Order: sequence, then C-alpha cells, then structure tokens
Amino acid sequence: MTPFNLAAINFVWLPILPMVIVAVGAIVVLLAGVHVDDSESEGLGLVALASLGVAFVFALGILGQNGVAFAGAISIDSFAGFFELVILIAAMFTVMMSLDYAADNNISGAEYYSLLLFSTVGMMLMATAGDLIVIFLGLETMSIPVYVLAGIMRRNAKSNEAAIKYFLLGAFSTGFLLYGIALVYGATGTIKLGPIHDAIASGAMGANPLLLLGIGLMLIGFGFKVAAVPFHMWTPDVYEGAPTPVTAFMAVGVKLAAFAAFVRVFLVDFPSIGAHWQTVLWVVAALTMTGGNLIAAVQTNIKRMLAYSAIAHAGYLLLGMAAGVQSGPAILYYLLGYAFTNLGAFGVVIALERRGEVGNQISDFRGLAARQPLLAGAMAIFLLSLAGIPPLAGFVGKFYIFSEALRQGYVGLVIIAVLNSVVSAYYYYYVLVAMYMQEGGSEVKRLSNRPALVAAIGLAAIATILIGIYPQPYMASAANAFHSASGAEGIHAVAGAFDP
Amino acid sequence: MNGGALTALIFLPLIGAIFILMQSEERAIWNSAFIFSLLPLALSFYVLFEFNPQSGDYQFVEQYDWIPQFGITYHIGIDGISLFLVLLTTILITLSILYSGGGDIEERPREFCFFMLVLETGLLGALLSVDLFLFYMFWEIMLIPMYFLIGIWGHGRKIYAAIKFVLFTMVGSLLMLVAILYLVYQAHVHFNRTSFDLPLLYQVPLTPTQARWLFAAFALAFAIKVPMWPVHTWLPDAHTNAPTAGSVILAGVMLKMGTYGFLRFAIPLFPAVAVEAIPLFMALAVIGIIYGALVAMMQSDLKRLVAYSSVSHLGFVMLGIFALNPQGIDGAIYQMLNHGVSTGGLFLLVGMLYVRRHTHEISEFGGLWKRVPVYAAIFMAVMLSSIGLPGLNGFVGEFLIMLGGFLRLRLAVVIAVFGVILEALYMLWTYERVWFGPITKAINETMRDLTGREIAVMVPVLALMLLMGLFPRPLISRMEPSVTAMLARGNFAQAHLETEHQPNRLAALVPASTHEPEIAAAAR
Amino acid sequence: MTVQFPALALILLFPLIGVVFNMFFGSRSGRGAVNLVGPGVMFAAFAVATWAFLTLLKLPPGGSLVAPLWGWIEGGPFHVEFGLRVDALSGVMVMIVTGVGSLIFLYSVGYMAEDEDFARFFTYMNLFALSMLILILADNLLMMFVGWEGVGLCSYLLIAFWYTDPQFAYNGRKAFVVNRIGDAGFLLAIFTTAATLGSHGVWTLNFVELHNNAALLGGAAATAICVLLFIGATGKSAQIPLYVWLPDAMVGPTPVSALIHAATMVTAGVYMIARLGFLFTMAPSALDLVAAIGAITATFAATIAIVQPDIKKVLAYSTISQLGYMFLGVGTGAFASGIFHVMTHAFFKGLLFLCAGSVMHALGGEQDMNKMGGLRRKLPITFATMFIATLAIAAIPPFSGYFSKDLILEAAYESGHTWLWLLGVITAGLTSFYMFRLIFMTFFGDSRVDSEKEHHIHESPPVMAIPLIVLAILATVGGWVNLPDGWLWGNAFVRFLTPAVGTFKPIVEANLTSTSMPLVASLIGIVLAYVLYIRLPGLPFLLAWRLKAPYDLLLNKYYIDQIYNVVVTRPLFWVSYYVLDRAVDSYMIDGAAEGAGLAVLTSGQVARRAETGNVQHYAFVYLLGALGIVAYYLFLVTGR
Amino acid sequence: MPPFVYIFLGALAIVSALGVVVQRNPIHSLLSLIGTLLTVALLFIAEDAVVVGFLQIIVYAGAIMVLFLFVIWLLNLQVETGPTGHLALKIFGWLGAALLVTELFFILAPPHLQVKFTHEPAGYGSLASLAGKLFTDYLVAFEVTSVLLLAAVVGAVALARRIPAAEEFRDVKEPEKIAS
Amino acid sequence: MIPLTYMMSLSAIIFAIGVAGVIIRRNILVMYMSIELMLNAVNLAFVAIGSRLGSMDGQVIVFFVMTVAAAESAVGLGIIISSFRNRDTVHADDLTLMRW
Repeated sequence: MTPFNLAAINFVWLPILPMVIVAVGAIVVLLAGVHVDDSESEGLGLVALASLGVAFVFALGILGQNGVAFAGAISIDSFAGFFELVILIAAMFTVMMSLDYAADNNISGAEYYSLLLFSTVGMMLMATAGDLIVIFLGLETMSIPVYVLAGIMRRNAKSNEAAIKYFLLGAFSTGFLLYGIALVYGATGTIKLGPIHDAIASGAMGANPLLLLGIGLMLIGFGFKVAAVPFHMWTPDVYEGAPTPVTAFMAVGVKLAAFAAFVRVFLVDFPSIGAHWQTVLWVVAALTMTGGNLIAAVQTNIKRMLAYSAIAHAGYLLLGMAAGVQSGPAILYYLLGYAFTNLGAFGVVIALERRGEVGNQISDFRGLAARQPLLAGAMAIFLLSLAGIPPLAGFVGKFYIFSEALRQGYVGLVIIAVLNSVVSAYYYYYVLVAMYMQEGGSEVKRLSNRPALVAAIGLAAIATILIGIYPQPYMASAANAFHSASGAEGIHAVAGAFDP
Repeated sequence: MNGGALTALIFLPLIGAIFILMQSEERAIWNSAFIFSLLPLALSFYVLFEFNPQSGDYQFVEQYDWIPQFGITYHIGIDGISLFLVLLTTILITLSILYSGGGDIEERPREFCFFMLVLETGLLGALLSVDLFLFYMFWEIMLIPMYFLIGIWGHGRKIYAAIKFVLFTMVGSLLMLVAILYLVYQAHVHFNRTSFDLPLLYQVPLTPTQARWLFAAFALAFAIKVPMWPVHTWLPDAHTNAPTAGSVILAGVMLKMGTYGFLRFAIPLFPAVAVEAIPLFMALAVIGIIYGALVAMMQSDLKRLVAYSSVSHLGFVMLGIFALNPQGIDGAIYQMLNHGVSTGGLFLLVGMLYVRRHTHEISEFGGLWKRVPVYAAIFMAVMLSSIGLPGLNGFVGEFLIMLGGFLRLRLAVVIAVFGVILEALYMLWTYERVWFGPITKAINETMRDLTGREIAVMVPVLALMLLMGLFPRPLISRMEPSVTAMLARGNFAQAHLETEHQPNRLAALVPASTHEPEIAAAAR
Repeated sequence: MTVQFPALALILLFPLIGVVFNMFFGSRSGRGAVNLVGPGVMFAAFAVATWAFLTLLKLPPGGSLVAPLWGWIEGGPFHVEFGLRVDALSGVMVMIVTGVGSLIFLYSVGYMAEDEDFARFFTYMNLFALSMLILILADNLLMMFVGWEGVGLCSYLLIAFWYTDPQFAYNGRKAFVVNRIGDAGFLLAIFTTAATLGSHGVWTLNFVELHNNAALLGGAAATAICVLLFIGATGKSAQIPLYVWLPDAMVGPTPVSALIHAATMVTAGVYMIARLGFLFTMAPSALDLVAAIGAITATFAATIAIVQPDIKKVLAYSTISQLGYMFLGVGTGAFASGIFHVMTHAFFKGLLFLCAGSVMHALGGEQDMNKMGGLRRKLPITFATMFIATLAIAAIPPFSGYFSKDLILEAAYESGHTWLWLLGVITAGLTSFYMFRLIFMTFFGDSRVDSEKEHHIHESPPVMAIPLIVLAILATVGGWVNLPDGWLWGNAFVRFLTPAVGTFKPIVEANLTSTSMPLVASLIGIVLAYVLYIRLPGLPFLLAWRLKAPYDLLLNKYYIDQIYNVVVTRPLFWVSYYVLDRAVDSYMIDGAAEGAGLAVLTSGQVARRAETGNVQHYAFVYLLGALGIVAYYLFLVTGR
Repeated sequence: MPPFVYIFLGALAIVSALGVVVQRNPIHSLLSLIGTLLTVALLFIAEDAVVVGFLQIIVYAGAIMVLFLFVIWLLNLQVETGPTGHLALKIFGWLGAALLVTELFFILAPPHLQVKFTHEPAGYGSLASLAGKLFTDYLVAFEVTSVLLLAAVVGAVALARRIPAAEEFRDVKEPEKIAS
Repeated sequence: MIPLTYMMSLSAIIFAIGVAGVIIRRNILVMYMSIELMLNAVNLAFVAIGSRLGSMDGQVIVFFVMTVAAAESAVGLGIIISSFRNRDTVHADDLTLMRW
C-alpha cells in the first residue's frame, strides 16, 4: 500500500507522450470540427494526420528503451515502440484514405476523425500495456470508437447492422476476456504481466487449473479480436458493412493491437506452460486458415473476400503463435508486411468505391487494367503479396513464419498452411483475372483530385515491395522488438516445452 | 572470374521491361523490346566464350549477403548444366519477341513485351541461382508473367488454362518450399549454421526417411513442371490456349525448369533416394513417352498435339536423367535443348498458321503444300528434327538418352523405342493431313507463304537444328565436367552396381547422422 | 593395310551439292540446270568412286581406304566419330549405287520431263544418294544408322512425291513407319552392342574395332544383337513380316522404284548383314533365322507375284522374292554370294523397272497388264532390254542372274539347309514363270490397249533408252565376274570379297543334281508360262475360275494388309482414343484435378452458409468454440 | 455474515438473472436485471467491497439502468408478440449454457481451486485504500478511463443526434454518375 | 467466510445465464442486458478472489469494469437507436442484410 505521491509519476509522462499527443489531437479535431460542414472535413483530417505524425516522431523515442513505467502499468520497450509505430502508420494511412471518402459520404468529420484518434490511443495502449487491466482498458478504448465508426454512416442500413453486430459480439467476448483475467488474477494473485510471468516461470503453480482456465478464456477473448475461427463470425459482416476506410482500419489497426497484446501476454508471459495452450492454438490456427480460405474462395464481394482473407492471414499468424516463442519475430515481421499490403488493397477498393455500395463487387474490377493501369498494377502487387508470391512482403512473411514453425517440428500444420495458400492463390488470382483479362466493370472516379488516396496506395505498394526485397532491416527490428519484450530467458524457458 | 556478367544477364531484361513501360508508341515498344532481348543474348554468348570448358564447377560466381538472419545470399553462378539452357532461353525469347512483333500480338503490346522480359528475368534467375531461396524466388516469379501471357493474349478457355497452370504449379512448388525450409533446418541442426547455399546443403546428412520425404516434395514440384505423367494435364490446356510466344517459351524453356530442377536439386541433394526411385521414375517416364505419343496421335488440334508430343519428349528427358550415368544425363540435357529448339519451332510454325487462319484445327487445313511450299518445307524440317531423324539435333539426344537408359534398365528402353516409332506415326500423319492431299478448304487457296520476318525467325531454328545434329561434341564436352562432378557427388557409379540387386542398400551411402533420434522425431 | 583417302568425302560432297542447289535454286534456275546438276553430281560421284575402287584394287587383299571426318557424339567414355571407309564390300556397293544410280538419274531426266516439280524430285533423289552413300561408306554402326534412316526418309518423300493423292501420301507414311519399326530393332541392337562392350570398358561402334573386340560379344549377346539387326533388315529390305510397305511403294515415280525399291536401298539389309558377318557367324541360330526367313519370303512373294495384274506390283513382289534369295545367301554364311546377287539384281531389276517405266511412259501411265499386249513391235528397245533382264532374273545362263542365284542355292545346299534349298529351287521356277508371264502378257499376243491410247504409243527418247541399253549389257555380262571354279578367272568376285566378309565353309558336297535343279525349274517355269499365255490364252481365266479360293488368296496377297489392319492398327487407334485420351486423360486425371478444385469450392459454398447474418447464431458458434476450449482444459485438469 | 445469507442472496441473484432472460417484456427484464445488480451489490458488501458495492448501486443500478429505461421508452418497446426467436436456438442455447456451467463447475470445484489465501489488511475495501490504488498503480488506467468516457460520449452523440435535413436530402437522391 | 467455490460457482451460473440470454433473446436490448449480467458475474468473481487474496486489485478492476460498462452502454444504446431509426426493429434476426 504505497502512499500517494506525485514524485512517483511526474517524470514518466514521456513513455505515454505519443498517446497523449494523439488524444489531444482528437480533442482539437473535436473542438475545431464544431463549425465545419461535413462535406469540407478534409481540414480536420489534416489536423488528425498532423497529430499522428507528431506522435510518430515521439514514438520513435521508445525504440531501444527497456523498462516499465507507472508501477509496471506501462512497459516501455522496443516491442511497444514497434507496434506503436506500425499502428500510427496504419492510422495515418486510414486518415489519408478517408479524407476524400468522408467528405464524399458526408460523414461528420469532427466525430469521425476524433473517434479514429481515440481508437488509435486505445491501440497504442494495448501495445504498451504492462498489466492486464491496461490491456483491457486499451481494448475497450480501441473497440468502442470502432463500434461507432462502423456505424457512422447512419443512413446506411448495412453500416448500422455492422455496428450492432460488432458491438454485441464485442461486448459478449469482453465478458470472456474479463473472466479469463479474473481467473489468472486469482491463480497468480497479481495482474501485472511481469510478476505473472515470474510466478508462472517459477513453476510454483505448475498447471494450476484456475490459471489454465483463465488462459483458455483469455485465448477466446483475444481470438475474437484477431478473428480466429470459430470466433470470427462477425468479421465478414462488419467489414462489409463498415465504411471502407474503417474496414481498413479494423483489418490492420485492430488486428495489430490485438496481436500486440496477444503476443505480449502469451508468448512473453505464458511460454513456460506453452504446452498447455499451443495445442489449442494448433487446432484454432488450422481451423482459421482453412475456414477463411475456403469461404473466401467463393465470395463475390471484394470487401467480404478481403475479410475472409484477413481471417486466413490471422490463421497464418496463429500458426506462428502455436509454434511458440521462437516465431515471435516472424509474427511481428509478418504483421508489418500484412499491414501495408492490406491497407493498400483496401485503398484500391476505396478508389473504386462510390457512395458506399457501388464498386464493391469483384466484377466491378473487370477491365480495370485497361482504364487505370497503375491502379490495377498496385492492386496486383497487393494481391500477389497476399497470395505469398516472392519477392513481395507477404511471401517473406510466410517464409519467415513457416521456417520458424518447421524448426519447432510443426510440419503437419505448415503443410496445411501451404495447401491453404494454394487455395488462397485461386481467389487472389481471380481478381487479377477480372482486372486484366475481362471487359466491363464500373467506372473509376478521377483519381487526380484524390492525391491523399493515391499517395497512400503508392506508398503502400512501395513498402510492400521494399519490405519483401530487402527484408533485412525490418526482420532485425522485429527481432529486436520481440526480444526486448521477452528477454533472453523467455527463449530458454521454452526450449524444453515442446512435446508434440 | 569476371563478376557482374550474370547479374547483368539476369536484370537487363527487367530494366528493359521497366523501360518499355514508359514507351507509348507501338513501333518503339517492339523495337526496344527486341533490343533489350538482344542485349542478354549477346551477353550470354560472351559468357559462352568466356566459359572454361574444363572445369565442372560454378563459374562467373557472384555472392553477396542478402538476408543474414537466414544466411540467404545472392549467390549466382553458371556451369555446364545451365550454360546452354541460358543460351536457349535468351535465343528463344529474342525469337518470340521478333515473331510476335510481326502481327501475332495486336492489342496491348506494351504489357506483352513487359511480361516477356520479366519472364526472361525469372527464367534466367532460376537457371543461374545457386542459393535455394533465390532459386525458389525466381521459380515463383516466372509463373506470373506466364499467367498473364496466357490469360490476356491467349484464346479459347484462356482463363481456365491460366488458373489451372498456376494452381498445378503452386501445389508442387509450395510443398517444395516446405521441403527446402526443412532441409535448411537440418543443415542448421548438423552444421549449426543456417544457409540456403546449395553446396552446403549437398552435405547435409539425412536419415533415409527424411531424405525420402524431402525428395518426394522436390520431385513432385519438378515433376509437375516437367510435366511427367500423370500430372501433365495442365500442359495441353496451357499450350492450346496460350499465345504463340507463350507456348514457345513454355515448351522451350519453362518445362526444362522441371528437368533442370531434378538435375540440380532433387537428385544431387538426395542421391540415395534418387537411386531408389530409379525404377519408379523410369516407369513414369516410359509411360509418359508412350502415352504422350498415343494421345497426341488422337488430337484434332495442332497445338494440343504438339503439347502431348512434349509430354512424350520430356518422358525421354526424364528417362535419361534417371539413367544416372553420363550418357543418359548428357543426352537428357541435350534433349532439353533439342526439344526447346524443335518444339519451339513447331509452335512458331503453328502460330503462323493461326495468324493466317485463326484456327488450330487440323481438319481446317489440307493440301497446303501446293500453296505454300517454303512453309511446308520448313515445317517438314522442324518436324523431322522433332521425331529424331539422325543428322538432325533430335537424334543425338534421344540416342544418348536411350543408350544411358539401356545401361541402367534395359526393359525401359526396350519399351521406349516404341515411342520412337509412334513419334514418326503421329507426326507424319499430322503432316499428311495438313500439307498433303488436295486442298479441301477454299479459303486455303489464298493462303500466303511465309513473310521475310517469319523466315528470319525460322532460320536460326533451322540452323541450330542442323548444327546441333552434326556437331554435338562441342556442346556435350562443355556439359561433361559438370555432369561428371554431379554424378561423382552422388557416387552413382557404385549405385549402378547396387541397383542390380537391392536398391535399399543405397541408404547406406548416407553417412549416419549424430542426432539420429531427434531428427527422426522431427521428421515424424 | 589402310590408306588415308580424303577424296572419299567428295563422294558425299557431290550429292550434297546437288541437294543444296536443287533445293534453293532448282525451281528458279529452270529445268536445264537441274537436269544438268541432278545427274551430273551422280556421275561425278561415280567417277570419284571408280577412282577409289581402282586405288583399292591396287592394294593387297584386305586393304581399305579411310577418310576420318569429325568427332560426332560423345557421352562419358562412349564416343562416335564421323568417318568413311571403303573396303572390298563397301567398294562394290558404292560402285553399284553410284553406277546404277547415275544411269537411273539420267533416265529420270527423260521420265520427269513433263512434271513441273522436277526440282523437288532431283532434290530428293540427290538426298537419297547422299544418305545411301553415307550408309555404305560409314565406318561405324551409328553413322550407318544415319544413312539407314536417311534413305527411309527419302523413300517416304519420293513415294509421296505426288502428294496431292492422299493414297500416295498414305503409302509413303506406311513405308516410313514400317521402316521405323525395323529401325527400332536396329537401335536396340546398337544399344546392346554398346552396353556389352561398355561393360568390358570398350566404348566404340567402329566396325574395325568391333571386329577386333568381337570376342567380347560372344554368346547370347551376339545372338540378341544379330536378331535385332535382322529385324532392322527385314524392315529396310522388305522381308517377312515387314515387307508390306514395298508393294505400296510402287506408287512413286518409276525411276524411284528402280533405284530405291529395287537396286539400292532395299539391299541395305543384305549389305548390313554382310558388313557384320563376323558377328553373325558367331550366332549360328540367328544366321539360320535369316536364311529361313529369306527362303520363305522368296517363295511367299513369288507366289503372290504369279497372279498380280499390275506390272509394277509383279516387279515389286519379285524384288521381295529376290531379296529373299539374298538373305538366303547371307543366311547360309555365303555373304559374298549374297552381295554378288545384290549386284546382279541391281542390274536386271533396275533394268526391269526402267523398262516397265518406259512401257508406262508409252501407255500414258497404264500399269494393268490386262490392258497391254503385243507391244514388242511398237517398243523394240524396251522389249529387247526387258527380255534380257527377264532371262537374267530367270537365271538362264549366261545371263548374270544365273551365276549369282546358282551360287546362293549351291551355298544353301552345301550348308545343309536342304529344305531351304528346295524352297529356293521352287522359287526359281515360280520366278521364271511370273516373269515370262509378264513378258508374254505385255509384249506378245494381240494388243488390249485402250483405243485412245493406242495411236500415240511411242518408244522412249534416247535419254531413257541409253540407260536401258547400258543396263542390259551389264545384266548380261555382270555375272561373269564370278564364273564357277576353274573357268577362266574363276570366282574372282568372291575371292575379292573374302577378306572383307570371310570365307564360306561347305558342309555337304554339291552334286550334279543339286547344281542343275534350279536351271531345270526355271525352264519348266518358262514352258508353263509359254503354254498358259501364248498357247492357250483362255486357260488362266479358267484356272482362276476353277481355283477361285487360292486364286483370290494370292490376288489379295494373303490378306496380310487387312490382317495387320485389324490386329494392329485399329486396336492401337481405338485404345489411344477411347481409353487413353477420353477415359484416362480427360476423365480420370483431369477429372481428379478438377474434382479437387470443385470439392474446395463446394465446401466453401457449404461453409459460408454458417454465416446466417443472425448475431445470435454467431454468438452460439462462439459459445461452441468456448465450450470446446474449456472442455480441453477440463480434460487437462481432470486428466491428471 | 452467516452462510444462509449468502445462500439466500445467491438464490435471489440467480432467480432474478433468470428473470432477465426469460421474461418477455423488456421492462420486466430490466427490472429483474436491476434486482440482480442489487443482490450482487449486497454480495460485494458482504465480501468487504463496501465502496464498490455502493458504486454498483449508485452508478450501475442507478445511472446505467435509467439510461436503459429511457431507451426502452424512446423505442417504446412492447411485450414481444409472436414467437420469440427460433426454438432450436433456444434449446441449444440453454444446453450450451448448461454445459458451460458444468464445465466451469468441474474446474472451479475445491480440488482444483487453488488460491493462496491471505488475511485482508486493515481498512480493506475502504475508500482510502481504493483511491490509493487508483492514483498509484492504476494511474494510467484511471486516466485512460477519461479518454474512454470522452470517446463514448462523442460516439453516442455522433450516432444518436438527429440527422440534419440537408443530409437527409442529400442521401435520398440517386448517387450521381461520375465519369473518369 | 463463505468458501470461494461458492462465489465462483455463483458467478459461473450468472455468467452462463447471461450467455444463454445473448443466444436465445432476439431483442437486442435484452441481449445487451444479458451481457451486463455476464459482466456482473465477472465482477463478482473479481471481488470474491480479491478478498481471498487480500488485495485491492480485484475491487479496483471492478471499478474500471463499471466505467467501461457505462461507456459501452452509452455507445451501445446509441447504436441501437440509430439502427432502430433506419430499420424500425430491435430484433437480431431481422438484421440479416449481410450474410454468407
């Protein structure tokens, strides 16, 4: 029971400065937005962009540090830095892609952008969380604005429906997550990650039933956020119904944050009893990959298709999780590549989309290569990267994860994954067919007056290629990030933990 | 050796491709594409002349770090096995571009040239890379341009064909990826250093079980590409619906990637298993030879026919490879080149027919000789080389292959010779139906003979056929050292004796690994 | 002793020049040039050949001329060089080919005078000469195979020369494919040789070295090799069972029939066996096979020839029959006598064909002997020369055929193959019968020529007549180079060949009956023919009518073609279409592949049905997942 | 506190919880929910979580539930007429829930339930102790809640405020064709 | 003091009832009430465990959970209202515009 003194806190604002900046940015946008008409919301977007940029700069400072703040509630390490940066990038891309979209669909900019920023704060919080409560709060701070964003097109029935579904199931699974936290708390007597890790690693509690059940329930909770089968049901509907930039934000940002927390909790803190949850993840990963790919193969709506493909990719990432602590860096690297690729893909969808519905069918991509060669080329890059064709980011990520998984002897799972990527190739290539080998399709609104969007797509494409062709630095930083969180002993602890 | 040559060879086409993207005027596109296909051609000839015929190991080697975490290096080199395949690639690409510029490809020439050159990069890269990761990368890259070539400029069920082509190949290659990763992991276990470098991986000691599984994965990938019976059915569709240039490259070079893969990876990496697998693969090869010939005989579509004949010819190549003796493998490599030249030529000629009549149906033709004697004569010559007439290139390869096969497994060759008979049967029959007899279709009365450009395309092919038929020794003598080196690595000489009795004893060839139990566990 | 004689290359070079010239400039530079170059190069080659032959004669027996060219194939230790070699055997053959060849070329100039495709014709002819000479001059088995297939190709091209008739094209292909079957045997023989020698570390196919290492090839290997080689021979030299292509080959221009399908190409098999005589003598069983097949073929073909109405068909079957003789000869080990018959046969059979050609030429392409008759006055030269040739083939002394055929039958008798000898004798009778039948039906009796052709029957121009005369002389005197022992220079030819092909060792002593029987048989044949076709012209029809069954059997060539068609061709096509192409390829293999894809899509369609859109269902599925996981942990907890 | 009180409160909580689920009229459901909340609050207090218990009563049962009430009136929801949901779903839903309970029981049964028991320090559950925690260990969390609430307010406003007429107008008209 | 198992079982039961409610009630509002039940069950567990461990963390968490619940319900009810404005229904099985 430490007494209440400011000295304990006044100097440690630095670690959460990026979040503070973003939050402040959100409030500024909110206030500034009072008098701005919905159709001229670009300005607000730029403000949001600026605040994110500043936050990005400060977030760079977190890289390379290693420690905790606020009595362990916040952990300051490269892991947090890595994820904060990627999340900020995702947010920036989302804003850039929204500028025109929001104005076009007369979404009220003030609320839209501020909610976007609030949600970003939540994500960053999840990435830097040092105890389960902060994770939980971060999760909620992330989710609640996203619930709203999904339904922000109020006159759009699909948008409402998406919001409702996302909200109900989100709250539902919050219950499970909390229950899990409660049990872990009961078993370990603390909710701070560090002590939890020590308590488990010490082996004192061995396989405490309470702990195991807690882990299981938390797994369910996270499984929902990362859209793992069978907790994925919300994904396609929500992705389809939500405004496309929000969908991109969900597909990338939410997934990043969720995995940040997931990896930090499971790979960093629970590895020493890995045997007890890796088996579960094995099954979940297999289900997720297969289910996602199978259903994606028969979709006709591009957003839905991308939703299922997102599920499938979650499956590959879970494969990495299942393989244990060694594949941590691989997961981080994969997420990096995945972020850019998916943002780009959704960017192209936005470019084609007009007023919500129109342009979401795969058939709308027909003949795109003839009308918009560059746009089509970019989309081709993203799709090929998603399909895991070298030398793009998607391939190297898969390669990284698979090789790590193989080292842990998960041959069966890897073969499942490989066969799955054959199936995935089918539907990704099918979009290529539409773009390059068929006629018709829908017109594309002139891109020249949507510079931000074009810039976003272009940057995403470049990043996708670059990360693939010259993965060296990114792999290195991913490795640093993960190890700064897990520390050396995390790896040793896991060494004997495999009994497949 | 003098560095940079091979890198230039690989990436010149890519540069050209990007350069072409900036062109807008059609003539300029074709010309620049032609120029940029000539540059690698010249470069490959330079390599040929600088090549040291005595040495059996890699030359022009370049190696730079690329992804240190995995010990992945940009490691390229060329040896007797890949040397002539590289030449074949550059030559055929040049010819196809030259040909396609002559009116075969009307719409979207820019993309066409772009994809052709990217394809060249992929092919050359796969041929030249010594690093397994690099190889896999190029191996996958070359799928995409071909996919577009078939899908965009093809005819008929082009999309079906394109997707089929990609999926078939992917199934194999992804399993191969798994095998590669596993192999590298084993290397890590034994040498405690992660590396995708081929020379190192040759040394990895494996338990028989591991070796068998890994070999299976590699073999599947390559067998699909070859394609061996019974995983060949993507080929007829791909060929039938592909544009001429696509078919030429597909048949001329891409199929060779499969056989090349066997020579470079599957067999040297797992020699013991390769020896065990001899009966199986020889059986498949022979089935392919006969089956391909018989089915080809029944085709009503010229391109489909040539496609099946490729199945038959590549059956010969596989037969030679799995003879695992100098004769067989020399013959196999030589036959790869022959098949590239003659089948490539056939596809070009069939394409010229298509340009004239917009059909491949044999029944649409007949009695053409009267109208287009030059065309007919050239077709005859190419056909003869494809059925292995002595004096032309086809014979040298087939002879060496069958000799090698005979030294290894007599029965296989005894059956395979029937393939030689059937070849003559279906080819001559086709020729008869297309060129002999009276002119049945009025529209053929007005068919025009070959244009100067078309003849210019065919002349190199004919010259190659004759030269390779009469003077094979300069080529073979350059392959020989590498082949001998490869065979020595697997010491198949000993293998030869053992296959007579019980192949499985060959497992003994592999040095027993120190980590026996845990590897076995991992393998399970 | 062997002498370097680079000029041998010229023998190949000249025809090559002819090919190149006719192919590229022939049609452009006009008929005159082609007519000059086409035969010209052959005469040049003939000149060189003569030069070479004379040089050879100067050498001591067993000498040879060689001209190594360049290294060809290699694979590991195995290697083959291009090299030319002329010894007694190949010397004789090269003389025959170039000599008879140039005459026939000359003849062709006249024969093809009306055809506008003359350039192509001479291209093919020169190409043939080139291949044939490669076949003969080759100093190793593989190079011989090059020529071997080359001549096959040319025969295909020339049979299908008038390609606008689908039937002709078909016959050409038939010839090539049947030959390929034989070639397959040849290839296997080569492989066996190489493999057997290779297992002893000897990697060569050179004839001389083969001869030196013959010991390594003893036993089963030798037998296998010889049988396989003989399969090749049956293909090329139209023996049972692969003879079927030769009669159909007659649709080609007649000079082609004369040169390729009578004088030169078809005798390649005999040459090859003689060339590898040392091997065959090591495999007596194989040799017996050769002899037996030869004798049977001889008789078999002769019987067919008896009833054929088509003049060229008769000659074709007689060629098959004569080839049978040659194989009987070499089969009994008397290789020299076989080659001897090759030579004489080249003369008289070439002549016969040319005469038939000039008859057809006169009758505007008519081939049916029922539409001829009484031509001896209208075509005196043709008649005279053809009559000589007939006497020669009927083995009437002193014409050439007598000496060679007699030698063969004697060898057959002396080597103890009495039955085969008997067949030979019978065949001799049949031969003279059907040949004189031909002569009588064509030149004697009253004309049965269609009236509109009747009036413009004319003797051939000199350019065609001269070759006839020259060949007639050769057909007469050609046999004298090898008189029976003791007479004048005795069996000079055989003695000359002996070092190249080895000697013949008799087992049984020949007696007067055995030597005179053939002649008697021939005379009987002549008399019979005379009776049937001059004395009682009605009788043949009566016989045909009475003995309908056997007559039809012979007329339809024992239905062999039909049998092959039903037994081999039809099933092959049926299987490859219905079984392989349809069932296996399209249905099974492709079906499996597409089935897999379909399965994926279908399961996708099914799985997506779970997405009902109702949140409650989603929650329920969620609950199921949760239950599963909790159950797992419950198991973990209670399981221990 | 004597055990029977726990038993009684527990039973009450369960019954009213069931009430939430089974009653057809939303208002009744709401009322039984409030009942549950109150019983739970009492249990809190019984467990020495006095402050939290009172917060539960004030904030939860008070504020939040009133919000619910407003909404129900706003949408003037009546008794659900007609079939409520699908029968199969009902059955399986109950079954699933039952299964869940049993599974949880097994794990939470005494032999497995291992929590290291320590005596509550003085002033446990007091306002001071709560605040002390809040402003030291949970400072960040506490701050974050402010962001969270702000976001929630913004969100609620964004969704629930009346749609301006202009937007109504703009939305009903056809999406215009845009040529590229 | 009452054994922990009792409290845990109680919370488990209430939790399960909440789950059941979400699944079987089609009225979104009631579904959300059921979710509140689940949260309360969890709170109960927190408090119970906390008092056994003698640490205040449990109660603090409950405090935060309440806050979150408040925020969630504010937003959630907003969503429900705006949806009701569009679709004029609060029944989950009517909101199946997007499926498959």
